[in-house]
Amino acid sequence: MFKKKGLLSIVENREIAEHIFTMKLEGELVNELDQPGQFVHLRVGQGFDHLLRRPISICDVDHEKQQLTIIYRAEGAGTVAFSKQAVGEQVDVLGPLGQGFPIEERKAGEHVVLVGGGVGVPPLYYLSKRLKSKGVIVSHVLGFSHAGAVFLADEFAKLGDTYITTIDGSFGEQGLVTDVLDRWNITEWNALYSCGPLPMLRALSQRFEQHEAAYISLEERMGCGIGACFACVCHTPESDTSYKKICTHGPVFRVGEVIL
Amino acid sequence: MFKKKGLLSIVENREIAEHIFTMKLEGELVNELDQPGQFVHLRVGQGFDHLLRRPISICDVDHEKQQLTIIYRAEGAGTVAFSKQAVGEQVDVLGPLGQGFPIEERKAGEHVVLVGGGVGVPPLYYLSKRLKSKGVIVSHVLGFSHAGAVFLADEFAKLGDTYITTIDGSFGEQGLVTDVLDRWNITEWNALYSCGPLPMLRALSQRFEQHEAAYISLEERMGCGIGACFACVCHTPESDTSYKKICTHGPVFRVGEVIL
Amino acid sequence: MSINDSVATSRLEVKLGDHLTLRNPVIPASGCFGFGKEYAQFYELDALGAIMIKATTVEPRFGNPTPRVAETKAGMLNAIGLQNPGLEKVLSEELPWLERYDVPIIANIAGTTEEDYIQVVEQISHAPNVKALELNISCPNVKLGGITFGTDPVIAASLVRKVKQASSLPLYVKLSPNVTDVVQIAQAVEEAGADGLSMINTLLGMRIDLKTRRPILANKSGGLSGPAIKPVAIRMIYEVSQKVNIPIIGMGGIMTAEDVIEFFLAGASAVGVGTANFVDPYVCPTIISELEGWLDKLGVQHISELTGMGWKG
Amino acid sequence: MSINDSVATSRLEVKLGDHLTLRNPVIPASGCFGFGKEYAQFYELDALGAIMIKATTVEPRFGNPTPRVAETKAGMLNAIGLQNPGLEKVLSEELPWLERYDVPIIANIAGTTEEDYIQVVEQISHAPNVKALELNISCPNVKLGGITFGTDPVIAASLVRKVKQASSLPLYVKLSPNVTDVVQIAQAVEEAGADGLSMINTLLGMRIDLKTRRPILANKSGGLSGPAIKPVAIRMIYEVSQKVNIPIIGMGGIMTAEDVIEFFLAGASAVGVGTANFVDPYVCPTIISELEGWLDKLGVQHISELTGMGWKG
Ligand SMILES: Cc1cc2nc3c(=O)[nH]c(=O)nc-3n(C[C@H](O)[C@H](O)[C@H](O)COP(=O)(O)OP(=O)(O)OC[C@H]3O[C@@H](n4cnc5c(N)ncnc54)[C@H](O)[C@@H]3O)c2cc1C
Ligand SMILES: Cc1cc2nc3c(=O)[nH]c(=O)nc-3n(C[C@H](O)[C@H](O)[C@H](O)COP(=O)(O)OP(=O)(O)OC[C@H]3O[C@@H](n4cnc5c(N)ncnc54)[C@H](O)[C@@H]3O)c2cc1C
Ligand SMILES: Cc1cc2nc3c(=O)[nH]c(=O)nc-3n(C[C@H](O)[C@H](O)[C@H](O)COP(=O)(O)O)c2cc1C
Ligand SMILES: Cc1cc2nc3c(=O)[nH]c(=O)nc-3n(C[C@H](O)[C@H](O)[C@H](O)COP(=O)(O)O)c2cc1C
Ligand code: FES
Ligand code: FES
Repeated sequence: MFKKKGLLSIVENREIAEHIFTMKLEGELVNELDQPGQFVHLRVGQGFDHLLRRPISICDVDHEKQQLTIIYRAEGAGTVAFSKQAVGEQVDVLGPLGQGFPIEERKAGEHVVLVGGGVGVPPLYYLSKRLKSKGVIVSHVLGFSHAGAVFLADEFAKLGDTYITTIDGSFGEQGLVTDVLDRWNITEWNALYSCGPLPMLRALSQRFEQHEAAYISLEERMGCGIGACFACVCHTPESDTSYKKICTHGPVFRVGEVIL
Repeated sequence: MFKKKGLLSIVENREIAEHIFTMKLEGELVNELDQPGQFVHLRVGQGFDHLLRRPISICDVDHEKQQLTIIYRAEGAGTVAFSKQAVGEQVDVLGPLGQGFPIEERKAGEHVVLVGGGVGVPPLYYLSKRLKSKGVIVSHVLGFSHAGAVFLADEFAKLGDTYITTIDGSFGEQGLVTDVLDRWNITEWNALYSCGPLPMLRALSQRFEQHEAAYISLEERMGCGIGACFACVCHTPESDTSYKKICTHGPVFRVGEVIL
Repeated sequence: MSINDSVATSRLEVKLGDHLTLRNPVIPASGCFGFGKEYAQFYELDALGAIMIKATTVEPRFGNPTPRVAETKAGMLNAIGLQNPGLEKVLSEELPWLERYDVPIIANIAGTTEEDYIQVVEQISHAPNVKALELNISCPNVKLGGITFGTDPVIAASLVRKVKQASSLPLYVKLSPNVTDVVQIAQAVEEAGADGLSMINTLLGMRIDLKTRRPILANKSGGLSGPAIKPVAIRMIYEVSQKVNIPIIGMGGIMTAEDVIEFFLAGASAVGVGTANFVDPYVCPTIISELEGWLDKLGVQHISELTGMGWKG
Repeated sequence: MSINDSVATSRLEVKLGDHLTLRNPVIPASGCFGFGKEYAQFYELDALGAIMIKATTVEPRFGNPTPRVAETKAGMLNAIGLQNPGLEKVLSEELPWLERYDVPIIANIAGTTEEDYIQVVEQISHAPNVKALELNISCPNVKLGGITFGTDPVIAASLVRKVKQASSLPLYVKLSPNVTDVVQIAQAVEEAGADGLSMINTLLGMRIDLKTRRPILANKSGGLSGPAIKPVAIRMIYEVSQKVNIPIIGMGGIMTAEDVIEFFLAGASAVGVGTANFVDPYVCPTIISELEGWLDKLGVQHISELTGMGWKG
């Protein structure tokens, strides 16, 4: 099967939290997207001002409407440019890319915990929807810096127990996501899927090193996004030269599979 | 007096002949524009895909509506980008720049001939309007490659005698503008103003070398457009190192003032 | 896309010296195309003139720490650090996999000592689909060696002579632009027996992150590629092609068929396309499909007629 | 614009060695600002840290034939060829005109022989508003001399020594990026007595016109400037600033205040802004007005604290 690239039209693009935007993209390529945790690789505009594509997670997919939702933080040059694109403009999208969260392994009735931080939260939304539709019971532990940075809180609450933490305590509980896991004694689960900043992923990895089904989703600066350029590698425990490519072997890895 | 730069809004941008576009730009800066033959220096978009500004002649000015009209050929990367800009978008305009046609010297009742070729025609339109409003009798000799490339024919006809030539004879008379001057024996004039391709300007210069009031408008690749970078110089007859800058001493020169 | 049409015709076929004939002049550049597999997910690799595979070293290498890439205006920086699976795996897995396609492979060779180079050259030359070697004497990312081979004409020539003895395959030497006098190096390797040149490799560059106040790349500096460097590539090829009698595979910032024509006019006989593959994975077949239209526009029967037209007579 | 505000405060004041204090670090780069007159039509030149005037030679020069500029992706090429009105006119007209502004002038000096340089240096040093010299040993456009001074450390050092004897003004040497080892040249001119460095000059580049099939520039090749070359400039300044003890005026692709900060982090103590003036004639005062905001964002009291922070401790 040949991989795909397509032009999707922007049908929505608006700020939903401080510097956080949601963008809805519509077009045929959306038919190809159905694995939570996979990502798309987006061109910024058309010229060469932003030469490299930006990797952004699938946050939601509506196959009927052929719509993809992404949520991104407008921070650097490219994402700020995204935030200024108007409804009706087209975005060059490459995807789906990478290996998503292994939901095939989950069964109805199981309990799964999703742990997300900042812009690591978006991919968990589609994941949660897909798990729920399989009959899996999902809890969400989502960390943000402060109240103004919180997004999707209501949407997650509709899918299952949702614990929100902020570092400054201005929304939900004060502290880190790991504090919530401790405080609420969330230990009985069949799988844990997480995405967020490296320190969070490190803490989770240490804590659940022995667990069979604890997964993390990683970020790295990418060139090709398809495994050809070796930009996005990380070490694995096997040897000095053994590695995984985040763009193709990941971004989702089992805890312990790669060295953080 | 400080020079000006401004953002003008596109109120019209459409093809009027093959690859020839007319663009109407609106904004305060238009108040500053009133000399025919001067030019504006336009940024192409906002990033660095097209780093240099493009020099384009003032083709018409409507001070009441604060509108500037330019006519340009979409040929290279920048002008093709212009042609794709939508109504409502803004263009960063620097101007007015350079020395225009010296219309102060003209008096009511005098006869003036305007000779233009291709995209050298646009500046003659505002020139003709201004001369006519002074009571000067204006004839136009305009050359194009072929029928599909002709523009402004009707508009010029309203301002005075208008002879159109095409190289292939598909519109107006067949031949070059100089052929028309010969054929119609257009020799009785108080001034001649011309703008167009170099071979045309060379032919006119040779022919009217001795004439007091024969003017040509030149083109050259520009850096700054304001006289600072020495990109746009041409030799003058005085010495090996004597020169004129087309962007500031020109683009309009008296025949013989510079070496073509 | 009319890939197959354009492949079928011979207006794009290029002969590099007597030693190598390509169905068209478009070659993915080394390091930007892995060992082909990833792009085979997008199109049939037979469409290509050839493939320059990722630099191969004797031993597997992990390369530099990440981040390894950064974006610049109209360009990018990379400091991959020659990560590759090592000679053995390239011979046993990567090259055999590529045999399913009817496309010549140009093997990019890297090393830190002359012996390293020779060892890779000797063994990789036996692979049936490897039709030429590209000697990477210019990769700026590896501190031991690499850069020194490419900046000193005497050292470069010595390496070339030894490599020529070790293999009968046509040898392309990949020149670094980070030198005062690229013509001097080009002439030295030509005299030493190189069958062709490929140029240019990346310019050394850096970006510093305003937040961390440190270079973005873990390796600090990296190689600048993409449209930003095209004028440097064109200038060097224009100069070198007038001073050597071996073919040049031109590269540096090619994004479009128009760019390819410009490289030919400067003096290239074929081209490498690197960074552009990241922007658009289909860029090589797209360029190939547009080249003939350009030949028509330019009134040229065969693409080779354009080589060096920018300076010829 | 808050030009006057930012000028008034001292957070932007920079001391270049003991020899030169500027009210802010932003200097229009030589050749991109003429002799100031044109930009004085846009804003008061007192806003600037200093002005680097167009290269001056003994005799008036017409320079190269046109076209002299071409556009490239995120850059431009120029081959002006050192056109200037000659020493006499610079002394009698251009410099006196600039005296109406309270702004130090850095005189860019070019020549084709050592004697040429010395003659300009001796005489221009007497102009009351010339506060420093910038030795252009790197302009790639003039075939006789120019380039050779800048690519050979021995020749560069010899010129610097003679110029130092001819003038007591602080001497900045403008380095060419078109060399294998810029650190070597930098160290050679430092040892020879240079008081500072300015870097980088343009990269040698070319564009070929697909229609005419010839180089766009009449001079064929030209100097590449603009954002495209910024990563090369940053890399060179980062390297050189760790190896010399004299201040560096950094330049190459600066368009914004952010770029200025990046140059400081790399090791610059002040900056030159060239090509950006053509894009936006107000760019220098705009950058100056935005610098303090950046110091706040970075939590830095004074801009000089940023110099070399990209590699320090
Ligand atoms: C698999 C994957 C999924 C992601 N999903 C999301 C998401 O759903 N929402 C979201 O807001 N962000 C997501 N990110 C992070 C996002 O890719 C970066 O924030 C974004 O690329 C930064 O681009 P910029 O234009 O803001 O910054 P610039 O500084 O202009 O970027 C310059 C270059 O660096 C790269 N880069 C900079 N920061 C990062 C980073 N943190 N990770 C990877 N590349 C980076 C850019 O892609 C670009 O190539 C994801 C990253 C990965 C790898
Ligand atoms: C004073 C003056 C007035 C002009 N008035 C008009 C006008 O009213 N209508 C019109 O269609 N054209 C006019 N031109 C020509 C116009 O400037 C060029 O056609 C245009 O700049 C080409 O840009 P591009 O993006 O199409 O080409 P590109 O090839 O992308 O341009 C690259 C660079 O070269 C410069 N360049 C290329 N061709 C020319 C040229 N012929 N003259 C000057 N610079 C060039 C561009 O400005 C740009 O800096 C005028 C030129 C000058 C000097
Ligand atoms: C990510 C990346 C990796 C590269 N790896 C190699 C390599 O292994 N060997 C080599 O000779 N050149 C390597 N190059 C250089 C390219 O082959 C090419 O010479 C250069 O990028 C200029 O072409 P471009 O502008 O089209 O990318 C690499 C370039 C990039 C961007
Ligand atoms: C049109 C033009 C003319 C230049 N003339 C000179 C010059 O006379 N002397 C000199 O030392 N540098 C000259 N330069 C180089 C600039 O001063 C500067 O070093 C270079 O352009 C890089 O900076 P930028 O990218 O900000 O333009 C010139 C550059 C340009 C674009
Ligand atoms: S981004 Fe190229 S290998 Fe992962
Ligand atoms: S364009 Fe700069 S002097 Fe005329």
